[in-house]
Parts: sequence; structure tokens; C-alpha cells
Amino acid sequence: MLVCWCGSNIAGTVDINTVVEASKREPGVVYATDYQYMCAEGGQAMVRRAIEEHSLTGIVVSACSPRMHETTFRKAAAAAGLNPYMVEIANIREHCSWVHKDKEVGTEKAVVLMRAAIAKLNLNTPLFPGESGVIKRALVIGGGIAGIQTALDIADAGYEVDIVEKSPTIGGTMAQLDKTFPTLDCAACILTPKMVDAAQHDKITLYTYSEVDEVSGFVGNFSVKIRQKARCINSKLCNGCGDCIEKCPAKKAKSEFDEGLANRKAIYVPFAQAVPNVPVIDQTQCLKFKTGKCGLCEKVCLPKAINFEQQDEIIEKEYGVIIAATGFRPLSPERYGEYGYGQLPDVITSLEFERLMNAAGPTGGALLRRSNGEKPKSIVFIQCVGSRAEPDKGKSYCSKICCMYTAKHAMLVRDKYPNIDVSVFYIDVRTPGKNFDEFYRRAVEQYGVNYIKGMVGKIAEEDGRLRVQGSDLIEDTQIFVDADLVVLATAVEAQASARPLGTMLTASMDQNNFFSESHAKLRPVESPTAGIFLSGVCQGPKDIPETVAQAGAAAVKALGILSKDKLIGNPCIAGPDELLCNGCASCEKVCPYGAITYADKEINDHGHRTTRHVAEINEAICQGCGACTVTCPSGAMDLKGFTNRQIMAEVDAICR
Amino acid sequence: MQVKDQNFKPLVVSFCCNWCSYAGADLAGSSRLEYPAEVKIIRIPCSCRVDPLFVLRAFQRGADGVIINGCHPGDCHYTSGNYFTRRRMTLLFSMLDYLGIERERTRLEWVSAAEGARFAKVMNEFVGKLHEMGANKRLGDIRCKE
Amino acid sequence: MLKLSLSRMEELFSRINGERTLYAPIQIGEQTQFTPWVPDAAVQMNRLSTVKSPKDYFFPHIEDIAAFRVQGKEIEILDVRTEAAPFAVFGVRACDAESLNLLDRIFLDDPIDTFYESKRKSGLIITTACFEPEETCFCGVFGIDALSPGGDIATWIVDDTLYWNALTEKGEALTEAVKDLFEETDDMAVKAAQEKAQTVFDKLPFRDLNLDGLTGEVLMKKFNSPEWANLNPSCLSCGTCTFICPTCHCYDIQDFDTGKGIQRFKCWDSCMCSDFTLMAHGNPRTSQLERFRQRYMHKLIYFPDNNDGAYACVGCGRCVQKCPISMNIVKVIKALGVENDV
Amino acid sequence: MRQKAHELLSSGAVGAVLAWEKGELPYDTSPAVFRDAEALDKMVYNGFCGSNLSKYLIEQGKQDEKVLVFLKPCDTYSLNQLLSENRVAREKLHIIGIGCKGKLDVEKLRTQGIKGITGIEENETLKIQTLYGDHELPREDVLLEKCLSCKGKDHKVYDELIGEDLSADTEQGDKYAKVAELEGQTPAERFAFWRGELSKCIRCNACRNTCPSCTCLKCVFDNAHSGVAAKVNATEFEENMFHIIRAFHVAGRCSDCGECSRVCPQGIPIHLLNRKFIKDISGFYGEFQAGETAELNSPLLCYDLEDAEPNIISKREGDN
Amino acid sequence: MCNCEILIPKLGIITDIRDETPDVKTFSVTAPDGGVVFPHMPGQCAMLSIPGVGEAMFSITSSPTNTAFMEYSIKKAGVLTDWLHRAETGQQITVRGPYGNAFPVEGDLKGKDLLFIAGGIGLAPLRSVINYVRANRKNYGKVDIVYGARSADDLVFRKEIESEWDGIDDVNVHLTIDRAQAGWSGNVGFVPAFVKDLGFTKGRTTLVCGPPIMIKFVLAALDEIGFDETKIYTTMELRMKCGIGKCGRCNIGSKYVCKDGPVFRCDELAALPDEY
Repeated sequence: MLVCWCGSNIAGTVDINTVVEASKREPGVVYATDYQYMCAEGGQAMVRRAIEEHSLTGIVVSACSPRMHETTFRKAAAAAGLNPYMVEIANIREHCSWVHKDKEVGTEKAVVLMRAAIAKLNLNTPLFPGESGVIKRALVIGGGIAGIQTALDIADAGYEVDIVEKSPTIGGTMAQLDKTFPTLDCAACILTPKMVDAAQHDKITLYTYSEVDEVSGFVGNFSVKIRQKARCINSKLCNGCGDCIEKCPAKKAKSEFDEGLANRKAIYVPFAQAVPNVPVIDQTQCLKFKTGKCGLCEKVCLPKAINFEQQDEIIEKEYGVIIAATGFRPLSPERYGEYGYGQLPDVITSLEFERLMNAAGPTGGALLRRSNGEKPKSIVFIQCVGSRAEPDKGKSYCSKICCMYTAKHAMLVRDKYPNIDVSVFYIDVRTPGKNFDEFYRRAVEQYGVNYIKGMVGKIAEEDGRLRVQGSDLIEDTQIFVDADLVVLATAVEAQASARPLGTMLTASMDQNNFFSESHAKLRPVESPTAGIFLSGVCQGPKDIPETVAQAGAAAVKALGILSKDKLIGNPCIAGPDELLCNGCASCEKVCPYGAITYADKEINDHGHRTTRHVAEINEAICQGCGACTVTCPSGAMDLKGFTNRQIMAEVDAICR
Repeated sequence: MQVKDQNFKPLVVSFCCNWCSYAGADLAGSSRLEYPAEVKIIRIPCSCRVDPLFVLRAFQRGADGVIINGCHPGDCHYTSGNYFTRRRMTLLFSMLDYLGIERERTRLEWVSAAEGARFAKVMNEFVGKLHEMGANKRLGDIRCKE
Repeated sequence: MLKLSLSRMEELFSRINGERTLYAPIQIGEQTQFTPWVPDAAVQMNRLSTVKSPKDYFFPHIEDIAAFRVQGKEIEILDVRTEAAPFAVFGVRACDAESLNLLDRIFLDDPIDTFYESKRKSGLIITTACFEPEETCFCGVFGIDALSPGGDIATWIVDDTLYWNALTEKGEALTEAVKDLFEETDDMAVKAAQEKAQTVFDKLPFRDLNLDGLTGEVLMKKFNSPEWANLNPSCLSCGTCTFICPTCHCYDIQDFDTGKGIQRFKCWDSCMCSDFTLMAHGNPRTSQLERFRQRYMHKLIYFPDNNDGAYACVGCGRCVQKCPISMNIVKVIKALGVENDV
Repeated sequence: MRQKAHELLSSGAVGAVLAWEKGELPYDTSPAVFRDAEALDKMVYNGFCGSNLSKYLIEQGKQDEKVLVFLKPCDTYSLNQLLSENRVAREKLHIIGIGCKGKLDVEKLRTQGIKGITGIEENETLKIQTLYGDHELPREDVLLEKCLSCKGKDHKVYDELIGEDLSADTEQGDKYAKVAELEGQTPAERFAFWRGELSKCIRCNACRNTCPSCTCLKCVFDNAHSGVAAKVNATEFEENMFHIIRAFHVAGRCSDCGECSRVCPQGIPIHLLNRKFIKDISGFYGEFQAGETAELNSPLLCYDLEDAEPNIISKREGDN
Repeated sequence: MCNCEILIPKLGIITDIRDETPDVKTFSVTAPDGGVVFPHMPGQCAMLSIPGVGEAMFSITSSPTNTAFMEYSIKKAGVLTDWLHRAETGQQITVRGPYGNAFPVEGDLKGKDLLFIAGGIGLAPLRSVINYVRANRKNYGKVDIVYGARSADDLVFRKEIESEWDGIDDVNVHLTIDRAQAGWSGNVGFVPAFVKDLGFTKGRTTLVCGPPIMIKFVLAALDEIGFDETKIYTTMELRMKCGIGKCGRCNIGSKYVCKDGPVFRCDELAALPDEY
């Protein structure tokens, strides 16, 4: 038992001698003393000396907040050969001397706090943090700009990275874009070199046309099953000549890359710069698969890379960390009848618009109406389609990027086709970002885009044109705008595959199926599940610069683990008493980390052996919150360092 | 309304989660904000570590009030702990109330690490209320009285 | 024999209560329980069985035996015993009165339990004859005559009159003190009522319960009977039967840390509890079957083996009425007794 | 029923039958396990088969065999809860759902002054023979407390239903009426009410042991290491604590089967504690019936970001 | 009210603590003013307690002939024993007893050739008898002690065995350990087999104590040799709870361990249910 004066900080309001004397009457106390500054080198030396001289099995330091010097005293104890978790701190400064003025009151409270700490310490047991190894390989799930950036950063630091991408090429949504705001660089120009870098990096392995099937394990030791879907092409043999595609007679499939605005063959590469440049056979379209006849591609393939027999392949690999970078999908606006999307061919989404504007797109970059192939004279953009909506109408959040890309679209149209009238319906224009507001103002001021604050109630076809009925909230009137093309700025939506993936990773998801970060402010790229990191839009809407920044941050956090040889756990974790556990699995359901699993185990209860389903804690994953302990009615689950008995002993001591 | 006993010092057990409320209490201290010495703080990793048994235990042993402090909803260090706390304690407090134990004796508060002032204010308020109510007679254990 | 009009009972009760605490079967809610008598209490003269027996007043559910103060390495032992204040229990039935004789065999045997002894000395039992037995009653099986109950004073309620007869010195002393309320009478009315009631006793469902074959000699045979496996599965292992039983007498000793000292108390234990025989090195009865068997073996074999053939059951029928799943000693006797000699 | 049990037991399709066995008196049926087809003669199903057999399956389900169990509609909720907590393996059970007209409470006969019961004929009107003469009573006057707020005649889990069409047209009483009445009282009145009730507790643990949601291998109150173990209620506090914690531990898991109150030898309305939690849970977090399916999660195992704060208690009930 | 209430304990002071094995310590206890807390006979037990920690029954390891202090050899097994193992000298404890019957040292054992068989901590209750017999050596015939433990480190009272018992006053000690280990030159093997190997004549009066499984096999071995079960005694004091035959929990059949035991003759035990 050691009492610190903290100069006059404590000694001013607490009579140190009384506390020392009172402590000597407590059970288990064999030595008590005081010192001016316990945390100073002299004080610590005293701690070490006291432990050694009196063979102390535990110490209580009555001093400042444990948040301040708990680590200091634990180290001092460890230096004297005492388990560092046999140290308890009674906070008699922040919680006592500093909040009370009367010395009698302060002393009395300090004695109580000291007693509580002793009562707890009497029930402490030495704790030993678990250690686990780290597999020096990272898995990045998703091969968009976020995944690519994270992978490159990790690989550049010298660690192996695998990227799993579900489509046949990496690149993600960014590859579909035409230009990027606010600098209007061409997306392909800045993305494709990175795609190539990733493909050529000797530390990066790409698994395209692949999905994650199963994840088990924990930080440092994940085991993952990757399903590489049958491409029907031997990637090793394929030289990417494209002869097969040219000869393929099945041409009616909608191109996913072109958002269905163009067709592709049954054997295809999504786009010219795809990485890897290896085609895929779409088995739902291929005549060989549909009718058994054809096989033209096989015939023309000189390297004999076509293999119709190819099956999905399951690859099992182990990883130290996993980075989710699953990105997003634009929300489908079909559910909003007022816009007529799906019925009216000239009502398109913004991503479709990107393809129409793209020189490599279905129209070769010519902006033409879908209905008649003519050039539009007037275009209306509608913002917030599905964003900032009532819960039953769409997404409650702001998709963050629509204001800027709509401004970009409007500007690009006006730049390329100055004769086209452009109007934008908006609720608010949000431009917080470097050079963002300037960009938006250019669209309005320099390019003469007509921004209308208001919402669109209905779009109807009238004489081959679209009549957009909306409100002008500034003028407070109903207005009609005739347009030849309407572009809907659709909300950013989490991938449908995100939640199942989250379940596999035991990473928590928010109500919108975005991955939850561990702390909204302080741990924005870490999932609450140790070893799982978040890169890009899978965590929430963001633009490209933010995505890239977060991708880098996720890489750094991942490297923090990969660079370690051993992970030292927190020993204050939960653990079940198997003799008491009845296998109800309630604790498993409240664990935010998925640290609890159930297994059939042989239990030896004083010689009675039974095989039962009991909880198991993965010590590397458990963070020690204690949610499980209170859920367990039998008290089978307890938290080391904060056991039921310890907390009750503190309560008892305080109320004595 | 019973006559206020000036000498009555309500004993309060205040559970504070390590990450927010305990730090908030520390801040109250380093800001030299006063609150009654009858408030005794127990550090726990997360408000979700508070078992109803601990609350009852405190009352048994003579506490006049029990207050549980955790991170604000959404700010839990462990993501979701305080949401469980909220459900558990709402139900527990409601049950105590149902049994006729004065509901002002139990409280759940969200105090962030930055809310030192709020911590002190909440404690002052809580103790003030207990002062009005007097000693916990309905949920104490007669054996633990002097 | 003395008699008193029932209309004057309140007077009698208040007189008895003056000298000592009086407990009586009093209606509370829908139940009748022995509780301290207060003026105008709803004393139930006809309700036969209270949920708990008056055993509590002699062998309380919980009783402090010592206290300790501990400081550092020092221990101070405090004797917290107090001489039991005089009390009387009115309305005890013959079966419950007999149960105390059985408890005497345990607690007054050497070494004497002074806690029990003190209460037994200062407690006075006023019994009441049962003229309207319940279908669950089978005290007759154990040789108890519910129409002529024991205790210190026996009473009979016939029509509107209480008949009173002191049986012991203690009873005489109390009788002396309240005699002025009573009139002398003969026992004709009581006899007539007894005869009439006997016809009901002769119709009781369990009147012929046969205890033959339940003796210490066949201990091992009964212990190993296959019937236990048939009887046991329905048992919930709750302690209802043991806690309402007037003859169950097992107890545990526990400490409670009040924060200011340690209170050591004795409390009823139940052989139905999984930790009834738990000790540092393990537990010799880990299965429910063993615990279930222990209860009935104790009552029907072990106890008589040690106590001149007296069974640890008085046929009060409480367990028959209150067992949540209706598994009771009658069923066990039928399964194990002579009728089913296994 | 007996025929079906006979069939399945003798064919070896099941190794044991869990049902009720007739007793020595007109009303004292006991749950029983039949392993011998011959013994099925003693099987019975009548108005006094109120006990819920589902909890017995934890023990009986341990053998390597199938168990035939007869469940009343309300018992199936308990079973679902047990299934959801891995306490019983569904594949080991053959569940036959049986109809129920509401079960009878012999204590209610006794409180009406009927004693010495030697015979009971069950019909809409009960004919009761006693040592002291005959009585007649409408059946609905003698229903168990739990049957006064019947959950209906649907079985929530079964393999087959046996149709002797006993299905009841039970009245859906307002199960929260008494809880609401108490909530409407002042704290002092509530305190007095519960003191009166809980002080009767003899800590026999019948409520706990019969409860199909109380399935801990060792209850905290029995575990010497838990710090709260106690064999008796030494003080008022311990009475309160036992009942608060017991109810809390089954909160969100209690299907309101009413067994706790049925078995209480002291007649404490224990179900009113459970119902308080059920009412609160349904009120705060959305209508919830534990055991509705075997897949349901207790509302205490999940949360909503927008959950009410504890001060909802004050808001809801006004300042009384 | 008489001040003889047996459930109210007396005060004792731990005056000495000796390590016997890694998990057994021997505690010397005296009354506050010195001497034994109460007199006893070999085989009897006492209930030791630290209020608030627990109360448990232990056999009195010291012989009644030692009137200066009592000894208890206690193995770490639960809350109370853990606590006691952490205690220091000067610690006060509460003691009540003596409980149970005793080995019939002044009865059937007198004048007989004695064989003591013990395993592990089971030597503790027998030590009281052995030292009593040694103190009254002329009253008894041959004395052999067979004692075994898991390892040499687990043999209790080793110093005393070697310096005071073995080979002195016609007492022979035969030690064995379960598995061979460096520095051990004695017998290796389990106690029951060792007993058979030693070839005792069947007329011996035998006192057995040790773990239940050992007792079971020793009895079988003795039966094989042809020992008379009416001359074999064993003790089972760990079962006691109240100590006075009232609390109802230590029964084996209709016998109460704390009243009718803890010392039982094997023929008595054979007539009781196997619930121990």
C-alpha cells in the first residue's frame, strides 16, 4: 500500500498519514508508506524496493488517475518481478483531493477509495497477456481504387497482398467514370496506371472474378477461402489477343461496364484496359453452354487457353489482416415512379451519363438521346435521388459526391455543347472540399448552369420531349422545364454483398450496410473487429481523394500489425467457466467482435465427464468490454481484471 | 415530504466506464469542479459491464443511490456496449420502480471524456435529489446497517 | 376439561398474548399462516394445514449463531444468543405437535442444540383436534390421533365451544392463568364429536397406507430399488417439500459479511439442493436421483433405523398438497413399501 | 394419445414418452417418463395436467434416443425458447401437440372452502365429490392463473397434432391488467404490495426450478463462488434480490408460461414480475413474445440506436 | 443459557506454519493463552474457520500426547484452504470440536500388531495415531507404516518420518512413490501393489487413509491377502458439515460420519450404501 502526496495536489486536501494508518488495518496489507511524488523515479524505485523487501504479492498505489500513471506503476512492479496486473490504483487526486476542499472530507473519501482498491486487489490474480503470431500477408477485398491503393501501399512496404475482386477486372466504379472533379482529369488516365502497377507488383496477387467464401480466425491469423469463379479461360495461357472475342457469335449480352447501354459478347473483357486482360465466358450467354454447339472461340485460340470444363476453384490462404474495400453501387431509381426511370429512355442515371460522355463509351463520347439518337437541346439534372430521404423512401444519409459530380456533368456538357441548356434541381448544394465550392461556382457563373432549388414531382413524356415538373423553392412556384435528357444523381448504396461479407468477417455494419468503424473520430479506418480495416466507400460515401486517403490510412493501420512478429493481447478479457456454461449462446450474440464461438468439449466436473456445447473466447479478438459477462445469467462468463467478485468487493468496500 | 435531514449524507456508487465517463470524472477533477464526496467512483471497462447484481449489491450495502455512467450512444469504445447497458438498465430501473423503490435512486447518464463539467453537474444534481429523498430504506439489508 | 364459548376467543387470545407472544393460524390473503396474533386477527379455527408448519418457532428458517469482528489478524468471537422469550402457538394440529417430538430426538440428543432447547423450553403448544380432515391427511398411518392431539394443551372446537385440556405442567400453568375465562365441563361433547369425525377418518384415501417393509433391515435393498429411477424424473429438485415439512431438520451454517463484521447463521438446508453435500473434495451425491432418494430414505429408512422405528413423517399432507408436480411421500411409500416389494 | 404413445414406444421410434401420470388423488398428476409400453396405462391427460413438460426435455434429451413429448399450445413457446438456446436438440424430439381447454387449479377449489376432495368429474361444470358432500362449480372459476390469459390454441412447434379437438375457445384476458394496476399506484403502495407478497417467499426455488427459461447448470444463487449465493432469504433485501434477479435473468426469454406462480407454495404472484418485463420490453422495443419461433433473439441481446433512455419510466407513468 | 453451545467456536492462534509439500502446509494452533484449544483422541477432527471466508473440517494431525499445541495438515483445495495457505503466523482462527469418534487406540488397537496404510494427505489423520502409539509404545505390537504419494515432493511429514519414525522403537516405514524420479532410491509403484509386495501377515490390525480410489484398491488388496475386514479401519472426515450429527448432511445410509464416524471399520462400511 503506497500513498502519493503528489506534492500538495493530494496532500493539500487529504491527510496522507491517516490514509496510510487506515490502510494498515485492512486485510492483507503488510506494508504501507507514503512519498512526495510516487510517479517520479524515486517513487518508482521505492515501489520496486517495497515489493522486493516485503515480498509483496500486490500493490495499491493511492495517487492520481490510473489513466495517468497506471502503466508507470505496472512497469515498476514488473521490474521488481511482480505481475503488472497485481497493481491497483486508488484515484485520490482527480476523484478526491481535486474535487473536495475540506481536508476531513477528502481524507475520509481517500480512505474509502483506498479500501476499495485493496478489496479489489485482494481478489486480483496475476494475468498474462496472450501472444499470437502474425501471418505476413494482407487480403484486400475489392479491387476498386480503394483496394488498389491499399494494396499498393502495403506491397510497397514489402508485404504480400492479395486482392479479391468479384468482377473480371480490377478498377471498380472509378474505371467507369469519364472525368473526375474538381480537376477534370480523365479517370482512366489516373486509374489505369495504378491498375497496371498493381498487376505488375511482385508482392500483389490478383484474384479477379473471385469472391470470398469463408473467413475464420482472428487478427494475425485469418484463414480465408476464396472462390475463383470459372472463367473458362486458362489465364496462364491466354495472351489477350482478343481473337476469341472477335469471333464470338453471341452478341446480345448487356455490358455491365457500360451500365447496359451497350452490348458485349458472351466471351468478353469488360473494357479495353481491363486488368488482367483475360476474357471471361459468360456461361448464361455462351452458345456452347446454351446449346452445346459453337466452340468458335476454342477453335481460334492459338494458345489453347479456352477451357469449357473449367470449374470454380477454391483457394485457401491465410492472412494477418483483412481490408474491406467493397465500394458501392448507385441506387437503382426504378422505385421512384415520379422520375419514370425504366419507362422513359431519356431518363438516365448519372453513372449512365458518365458512360455516354466517355470517349470509350457506347456512343464514342457523343451525348445522344437514348430514345432517338439525337443530340439533346436541354438537359435536367436532379440531385438527391434516394439520398437524404425518409426512411421508407430511400437513404437517410447524404451521398456526399452527387453535388460535385452533377456540377461536373453540367460543366462538361456546357463545355462540350454550349448550346445545350442545363438545369439542376437541388435541395442544397454541398461543396465542402478543397476547390469544391470554386468548382461549383464556375459551373454556375462561368458555364451558366441553371441551378433551381427545388424538387421534381413528376417527369412526363410530351411530344417526344420530357416535361419536368418541379418546385422552385426560392420563387415558391411550381415550374415546368422541358428537357431532352434527365440525369438522376442517384444515391450511393452499399454493395449487396457487403453485409454477408461483414457477417463473415464478424465486422459490425451500420444500419445502411456500410461497415462500422471502431470509433467515429479516433479510429475511422478500423473495424471494431481486430485485424479488419476499412478502405473507401464501404465505410460510407466518399469521393475519390478521400477514398485514396482512407485507403492509405487503412494500409498504414494494417502495416502496424503486419510489421509485428507477435501480437500481445490485452489480458483483461472475458473467459467462460466451462463447468457453468450451458451453451445457450447468448454471449455470442452480444459480442461486438465475434470473439465468442461455441464448441463441443469434454468437460471434466470433478471426475464426471460429459461432452457439452460451451463457449470459447478467442483471446486475440476479445477486447474486454464485458457485454458477455452480464448477458450470462449463470455468471459462467467473467472478465479478468474486472471480475464479478472484484467489482462486488469494491462496492462492498465503498459502502462499508 | 419528509423533513430534510441536514446531517444525512447520501452514499452514491458511481460506475464509470474507463473510456468516457471515468475520463470525464478525471477532467472534473483536473478542472477542480466540486461535487459531493459521498460520490464514490468504480472504474469499469464499459458501462455494459454493470451487472444488475452490482446495482443491487450497492443498495444492499447501504448506498442511497447508484448511477451508471457510460459513453454517449454511438461513442462506445466497444461500439455497442452502452446500447446493451441502456436496455438492461431501463428494464432494471423500471423493475425497481415497480417494486416501489424510488426511481430517483437509480440513474444512467452518458458522460463523455470532455464533459468534466457535466459530470460534476450530474453528480451534484443526483446527490441533491437523494438529499431530498433521504436514506434508502426500501432496498437496504438490515444486516449491513450499523 | 374446560370450555369457553368461541365468542370469547378474542379475550382468551389477548390474555395469552399478554404474558407471551401468541402465534396462531391467521388468514392472510388466500392463505393461512402461523403469524403473531394481533387483536381482531382472522384466526382460522377450521383451516387445517398452514403452508408452513409451526416448526419455524422452534427451529427457525434462519438463526444467527455467532458473530465475529475481524481486524488484521485478530478475530473477536461474539456470542449472540439470547434466551428465547416465552411464546405460545395456538391451533397446532396433532401431526405438527408430533413433529416436534421427532425434532426433539435430533436437537435434544447429546450434544444438545441450545438454540432449539431454549425455544422448546419457552414455547408452549396449544393443539386443536381435527374434526374435518383433508383428503391429503394420513397422520393415522403414523399412529397419530388427530382427534386427541398432544402438545402442552389440547383443545377441541365443537359447535360454538372451545374445549380445553392441559396435558403438561407448562400447560397447567397457562391454564391456571386464564382459568377464570373458562367453565369446567365433562368430555361428553368432545367424545361425541370425536366419534362422529372418526367416520370421516375411516374414509380418508390414504388411511390404509402400509408402512410394512420400510425398516432399517432392508436399507440396502430399498437403496438399490429400481423404483427410484421411475419416481425421480418428475422431481424438480425444488425445496418445497423440505421447507413445508414439519419434520425436515437439515441445516447449513453460513457466514455473511456485513461489512462491519461477520454474522454466522444457521439456515434450513434442503437435500434437494445440488450443493447439499458439496465439500471441498467433491460431492458424493451429484445426481438428482441420489438427492431424491436421500430425502425419502432418510424419512422412511434411516430415521427409523436410528430412532426406534419412528418415521420422519407425521402424515400432515403438506407435501401432497404443495408439491408442484405432485410427487410426494405417499407415492414413494406405495412404490417402495410392502405392496410393491422391490 | 395413449395409443399413439404405445405405437411409437413399442415400434422403437421413440425411446421414451414424456407425459403425465395419474396419481393417488383425483388431481395429483405428475409429469412422468414412460419407457415401458405396459406402463402407459398410468398415462393420463386431464384438467390437472397444467405442468409444462418442456423443461424436462433438457434432462430427458440427454440420452441417445428420441423422446416423444406431449405439449399443450402454451408449452410449445417454452420449448421454442429452449431450442433457441441450444438446450434441447430438436432432432431428438417427437412433439405431439395436444389441445387444451385451460387447466385447473386445485388451490382455487380449496380457497373456495372445498375440502376433502375425493372425486372430480370434469365438464363445463365440475362435479366435485368430497368427504363432506358434493359441489358443483363452473369450470372457468377454477382455471389456473396462467390460463386466464391464454396465448391461444396454436402450437408453435410440433411434429403432429392430435385432434381430439380439445381446442379451447379461451378468452384472451388482458394479461397486463394487474401490472398496469400496480403501475398506477404510488411507489409506497407498490412497495407495500410487493413486501406483502415477497415476504412470504420461503426460497424453495420451485419457481426457478420449474421455469423453462431458468436453465443454468448452476444458478448464481447456488454457486458459492458467485458472491450472491444464499440458501435462504435472510433479510427483506435478499427476498427482493432473488426475485428481481430471477426475473431479470429470464427477461426477454420468459414466454409467460405462468409455471412460476402455479408452483409457488406460498401463492406469490411471481408472474407479475415477469410480465412487468414483458410489458416493458414490448412497450419500449416493440411487441415481443419469447418462444414465438425458435429463431427469435431476446431483446436484451440486441439493441436499436434509437432505443429509449431509462427516463422513459418517468415519462410513461407520470409523476406519482 | 448454558455456555456450552457446540456450534460457537473457540479462538485459536496459528503459531507456526510449515511447508510439507508444494500444496500441503502444517499449521500449529494454540489457544490464546497457550496449550491446546481442547483435548482430543487420535482420529478426531475439528472445524476450523476464518469468519467470512469459510469453515471446514480437518483432522487433528497432532497426537493427544502433545499438549503444547495442536497441528493441522491442510491441503490447498478450496477458498478456506487457499486463504490459510496465504496466512502468516499470528493469524487468529476459530476452532470448534473435537468431533467424531476416534481410532480405538485404548480399545481394539491395544496390544495388536498395527499396519498403517496411507496415501498423500491421508497420512495426516494417521499421524495422530502413530505418534500416540509411539508415545505409548509398550501398549502395542509391531508397527509398520506403508505410505505413498505421487512423487517424493508430495510425501508429507518426510522429515519426521525419516528422523523420528523409521527404524526407531521397532517402527518400520515403507515409502513408495507413483513414478520414478531422480534422487529416489525407494520403492516406485502404487500403494495397493506395494502392500501386497510387502507380504504382511493377515493377523494385522490395519488403519487405512488416503484418496477414495486408493482406499478402494487397498481394501481389495487386503481382501486378497485374506485380511479380516473387522480389523481394518478407515476414516472419512472430509464429509462432515456441522460436526454434531444434526445438520443431516454427512450421512452414509443411516450413519452420520460426524457422529458415528469418521472412523469406520470396513465391515461397517460394507453394510452402507456406496454414497461416499
